[in-house]
Amino acid sequence: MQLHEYQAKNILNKHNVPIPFGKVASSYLECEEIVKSVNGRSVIKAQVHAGGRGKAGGIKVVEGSEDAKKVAKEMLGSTLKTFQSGDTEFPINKVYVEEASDISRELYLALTMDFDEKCPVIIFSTEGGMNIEEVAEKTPDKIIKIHVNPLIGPSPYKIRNLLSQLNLGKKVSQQIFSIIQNLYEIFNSLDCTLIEINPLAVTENDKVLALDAKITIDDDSIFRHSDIKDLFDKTQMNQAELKALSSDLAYIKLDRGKVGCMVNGAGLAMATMDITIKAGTAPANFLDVGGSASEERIEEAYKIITSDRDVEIILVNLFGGILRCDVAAKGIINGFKNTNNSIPMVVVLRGTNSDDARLLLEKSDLDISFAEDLPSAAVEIRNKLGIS
Amino acid sequence: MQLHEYQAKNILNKHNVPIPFGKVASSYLECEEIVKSVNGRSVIKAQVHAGGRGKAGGIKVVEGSEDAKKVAKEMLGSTLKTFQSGDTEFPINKVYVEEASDISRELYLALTMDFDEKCPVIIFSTEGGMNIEEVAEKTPDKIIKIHVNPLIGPSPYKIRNLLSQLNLGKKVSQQIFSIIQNLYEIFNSLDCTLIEINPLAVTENDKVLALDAKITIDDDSIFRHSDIKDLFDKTQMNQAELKALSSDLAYIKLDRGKVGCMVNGAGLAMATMDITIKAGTAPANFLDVGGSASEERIEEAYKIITSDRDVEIILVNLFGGILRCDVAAKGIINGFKNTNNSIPMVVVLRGTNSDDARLLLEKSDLDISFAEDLPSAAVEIRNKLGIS
Amino acid sequence: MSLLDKDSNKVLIQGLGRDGSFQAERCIEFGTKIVSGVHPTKAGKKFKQNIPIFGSVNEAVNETSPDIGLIFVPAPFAADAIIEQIDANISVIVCVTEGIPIADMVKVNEYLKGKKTRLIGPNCPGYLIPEKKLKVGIIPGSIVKPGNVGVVSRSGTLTYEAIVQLTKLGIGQSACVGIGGDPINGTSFVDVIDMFEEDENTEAIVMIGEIGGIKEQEAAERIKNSVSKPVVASIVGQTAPEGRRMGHAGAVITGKSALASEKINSLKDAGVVIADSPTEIGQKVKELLKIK
Amino acid sequence: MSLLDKDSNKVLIQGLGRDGSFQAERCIEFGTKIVSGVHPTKAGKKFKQNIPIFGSVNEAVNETSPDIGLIFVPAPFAADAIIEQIDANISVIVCVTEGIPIADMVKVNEYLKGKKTRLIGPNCPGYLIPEKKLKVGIIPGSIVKPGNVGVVSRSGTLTYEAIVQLTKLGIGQSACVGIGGDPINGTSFVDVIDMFEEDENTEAIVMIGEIGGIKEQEAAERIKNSVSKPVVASIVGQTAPEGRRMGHAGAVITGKSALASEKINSLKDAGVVIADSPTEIGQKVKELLKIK
Repeated sequence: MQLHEYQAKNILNKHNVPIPFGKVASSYLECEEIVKSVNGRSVIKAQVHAGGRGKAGGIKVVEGSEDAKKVAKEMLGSTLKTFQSGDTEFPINKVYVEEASDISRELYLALTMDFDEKCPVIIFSTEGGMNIEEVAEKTPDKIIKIHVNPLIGPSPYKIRNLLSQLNLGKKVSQQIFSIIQNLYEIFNSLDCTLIEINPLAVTENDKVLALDAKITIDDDSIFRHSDIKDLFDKTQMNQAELKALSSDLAYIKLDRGKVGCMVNGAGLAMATMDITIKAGTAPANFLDVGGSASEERIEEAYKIITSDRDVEIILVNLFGGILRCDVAAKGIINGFKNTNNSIPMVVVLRGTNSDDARLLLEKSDLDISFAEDLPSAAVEIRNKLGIS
Repeated sequence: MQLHEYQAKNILNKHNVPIPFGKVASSYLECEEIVKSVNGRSVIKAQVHAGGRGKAGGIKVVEGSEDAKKVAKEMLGSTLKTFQSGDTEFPINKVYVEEASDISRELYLALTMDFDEKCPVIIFSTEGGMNIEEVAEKTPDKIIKIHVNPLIGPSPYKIRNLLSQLNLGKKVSQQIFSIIQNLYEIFNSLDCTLIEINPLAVTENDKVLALDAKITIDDDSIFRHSDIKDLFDKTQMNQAELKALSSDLAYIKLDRGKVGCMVNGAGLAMATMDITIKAGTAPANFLDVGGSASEERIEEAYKIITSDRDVEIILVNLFGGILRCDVAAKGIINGFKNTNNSIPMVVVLRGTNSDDARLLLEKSDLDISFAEDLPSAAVEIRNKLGIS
Repeated sequence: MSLLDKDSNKVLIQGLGRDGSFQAERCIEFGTKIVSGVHPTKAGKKFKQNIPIFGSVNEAVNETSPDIGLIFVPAPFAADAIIEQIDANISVIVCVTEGIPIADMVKVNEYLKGKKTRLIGPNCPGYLIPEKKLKVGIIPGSIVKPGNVGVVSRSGTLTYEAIVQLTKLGIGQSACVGIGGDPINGTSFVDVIDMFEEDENTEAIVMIGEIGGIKEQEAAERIKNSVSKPVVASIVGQTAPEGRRMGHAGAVITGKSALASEKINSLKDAGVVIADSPTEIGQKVKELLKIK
Repeated sequence: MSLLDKDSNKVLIQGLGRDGSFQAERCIEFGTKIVSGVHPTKAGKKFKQNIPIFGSVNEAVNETSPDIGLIFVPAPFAADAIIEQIDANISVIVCVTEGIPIADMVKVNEYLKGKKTRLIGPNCPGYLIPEKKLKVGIIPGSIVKPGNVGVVSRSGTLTYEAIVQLTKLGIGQSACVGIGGDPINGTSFVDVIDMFEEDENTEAIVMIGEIGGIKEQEAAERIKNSVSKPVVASIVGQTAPEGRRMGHAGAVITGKSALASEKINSLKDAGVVIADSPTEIGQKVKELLKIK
């Protein structure tokens, strides 16, 4: 779950990570007031869940409150599309207004999970303010990593050794030392998968500030962070994906082809998508019902897939393990009854209770072709769509 | 460092450990006001650093505000001596006023460090409200311990398993489950060496409450708890011991004999005390100057020992390791110069720079006999005190 | 499979809710010796008339001496259940639960270091040794057949896919192991491939990988250096959209090494036969075993 | 003393403040090979003209390959220094620092489990092997003499007391080890007694215990079961006031087993010769060695 910059900065502030003075605004009048109180150059930043806002026009520097009003009027209520966001247009409902800082240097600091080393990792670079993946590719030696023992936390000696390599001066190093410890505290206590401060700025008078802040929380941990759950901004998400999420389903809209895919398991999802391409078309979306879906969840899944107008045919590929195929069949039949659409389906059912499931589906009024396996499913799709 | 009950309960309350309604009072008028607001039976408890307050008259139940006023007038400004406090009289400067609870059951819960297992330990007993050492001796099976891996924290399964042995009912068990987790949070974040809730009360309507609370903080950790440092109540400590503590010296007054002991190291301290008894007398006090004392600290040590009116002779037994004997000698000479008393000394100096030290002391005006080792020091003490 | 095939193969099941109970029955049907259950509120009762249910793993271990633990405990409590089983010295733990917080598993993994317990999963279908009638997890027992091909996969459902193909072609399995799709898990491809290499009953190995991470490259390295048996592998996710979450975080393209093409190249370089699609795995194994 | 006597016996000193520098000089005077120092603000400089000082243990290890690490770092940073040395695979660490928070040492101790490093201390005088001219810590070099009695003690100053007596009587020491007075420490009586039992150069053992804890009883148990060499022991604190802190928390009477009398009984039962006062240790050893 991603947080907005203003939410992330609020958390940073609570944990004594220094940030420039700033406030969030929902209207251009609020925005104007804030800039007045800043009394100088300010930065207005669109609060959207997309990286690369700057290049896309989502970050504007204003000289005074009049200017701020104008910029806020333009931004608020519009949408933003960045090179990182794909086709998605993100609505701008809030802007963050921040005092402009006199920056002498931009650094990069992030905490994330290193899945290969199986532990948290602190990533630091003197090349802040840029695309860090580009830095990693072109000048890998400019990226320093500290692996953190998750039971011990970040050892002070490791941070000290990192900082001593960089010659940032005693004053700046000491501030970064505390910032790293405080960020780890946030990372650990809030189950973050990512905290990224880019840039971590050094001002003209050697103060270190988090100029931008990106925080992502592990979705699987949300059950123990009820306060964080409330921070989630639903407007930033594709509505079908949101609906899926609320039913604990993983749905992804893909603007590629005509096949709606219902699967269980990520591996099978990927294999299924590969098969739609073999069938001469491509997936319109895919929905992973997960390991142990109930009848209701499957019904919801059916509704989400069929609400996608790109879908001309549905490929259901379920392998019962912890999921029971008969339960899935009932869910699909209920979905069909309650929406009454007539999108044809190709169905591959195997594993736990798949025979019962087939019987149930055969008795229903659904337009179904059964296939034994994925290659024959591909043939069925070709036939149904008239692809030669 | 020990906290008062009212301070401990404030911490408990912040960490969501339920306590009865209560407030601290420094005057009988405040006390009266609090009891009025409680509007019913209340308990008035002397805030002193001694266990066993109840038996010593430090805990009184009052029926109304008039009664409260009377009790508080008696308590405040007086002193308390309990069977656990030895000869020390603790001044009562504050009382804690608490709503009386309807108790159906008294349990015992403590967290401390198990030095043998080298980890924190949770101690639980259904025999609350009593002297737990007595329970441990007479009915050891009534005491249940959970050892906690310090890197993992208290595993929920261990707490669950503990509670499932006790048949306390689901409602009570669930409350204790949370209380244990919250207490561990306090234990860990504040570097406690002890948190003791005795009794942990179950009320008539199955609410679990901490009726009393004792918290001790590891003195060596105080450097990282500046807020806790301020909670220390200096009035509860022997003034000479307090003075020693402020110079980082370990001083203990013993009401036994005539010998003031200055030593370095706890082991040597104990051996030295044993020797005073062999010399036919006993220690009046002992002061451990620790591993690496400066000239100033040794001077302070000399002043503390000589300010004890029981002291007729001083036995200095120092073995230079990290401590340098010459530094110690200078400190003693300065102490002598600046107090100008004439208490005779028997001095055993060995190890690092002991020859230099002896030369310095010989040149001084101090009344000193040197001894090669502890047995000959015992002989010197006998001679000087005229013990035959 | 000496590491997964214990002498007694006695299994404890922790978490006997809807899914746990259903799957426990399937395990028993297959022939697995389930000796005890652990469930916080069902202690003292029996599962299927004769299997005792305990309130804690310790009690269950003391009374029924299981070697293997199978966990269906809900995600918020699953890491604690794993630690409970580790502390009770269970030799092999299979954790089926999906959705365990990453931070929990990172800590469990660190806690496991130096301990003798082997953890498979979480978010995995577990394993199955057809010959021994041992099923620890949720791989459907109906699709397997005793034989000499070892199957290992990150994806649960693709494990089944591969098994079905093999069985249809008359090729049996020595063991089928689903290591799970989570980014932090207890047993890796390398671990299982080592077991297959040592196992007398295994003649060939099937490995099904995914995009994301570097675990397939590590496997390739190991195969190249110390595996004598033939390996067929398939990597799924070639058409997956870049940078989007595909149901589990492990399948995100995080860097070049995470790409399917990179993984396939490493495996080819290690002499592994590549099935372009997982639907071709059975056929590839058949060809390979004929050639042999 | 193979565990403490490394082939090269190269020592790194971490923390070169007033005490650290002074003690480092004493170690060098005794003949100890100090190969490097570590200090946060003195990196790049030299200690005593020729010993390089580094900013981190890792650098010092890479450049100078020490086996033994000696820590004088102030208490707030000492646990981190121990972990830094553990992470750098130092074989033996002696931590002299006193006043380390108990919670820090509890965590260090847990972290040490399964690692190859041996920690002595904290709050200890370290050890000394006279024959090898190896002094790692603060035991005064002037009082020792090469020989065949192994000395182990919880108390720093009483270690010296015992050594002085032995040396005066012409009895030399194979090794002198101060394990430290803190309640949580890295090396116990049992560990050192095992080393003495195995050590060819050790003929007799002197052990100086204190009231508090059960470490002396554990030692008695070990001596009873698996020590062939004669042992002289003294327990101090017989006259110490009950329940009061005697300078370090380990010397508090916490229960019956913590009493001096209990400890003495266990040791007597294990065949140990008891010196009623630590001032009689030398004499007892002399008698014992004559009788032998």
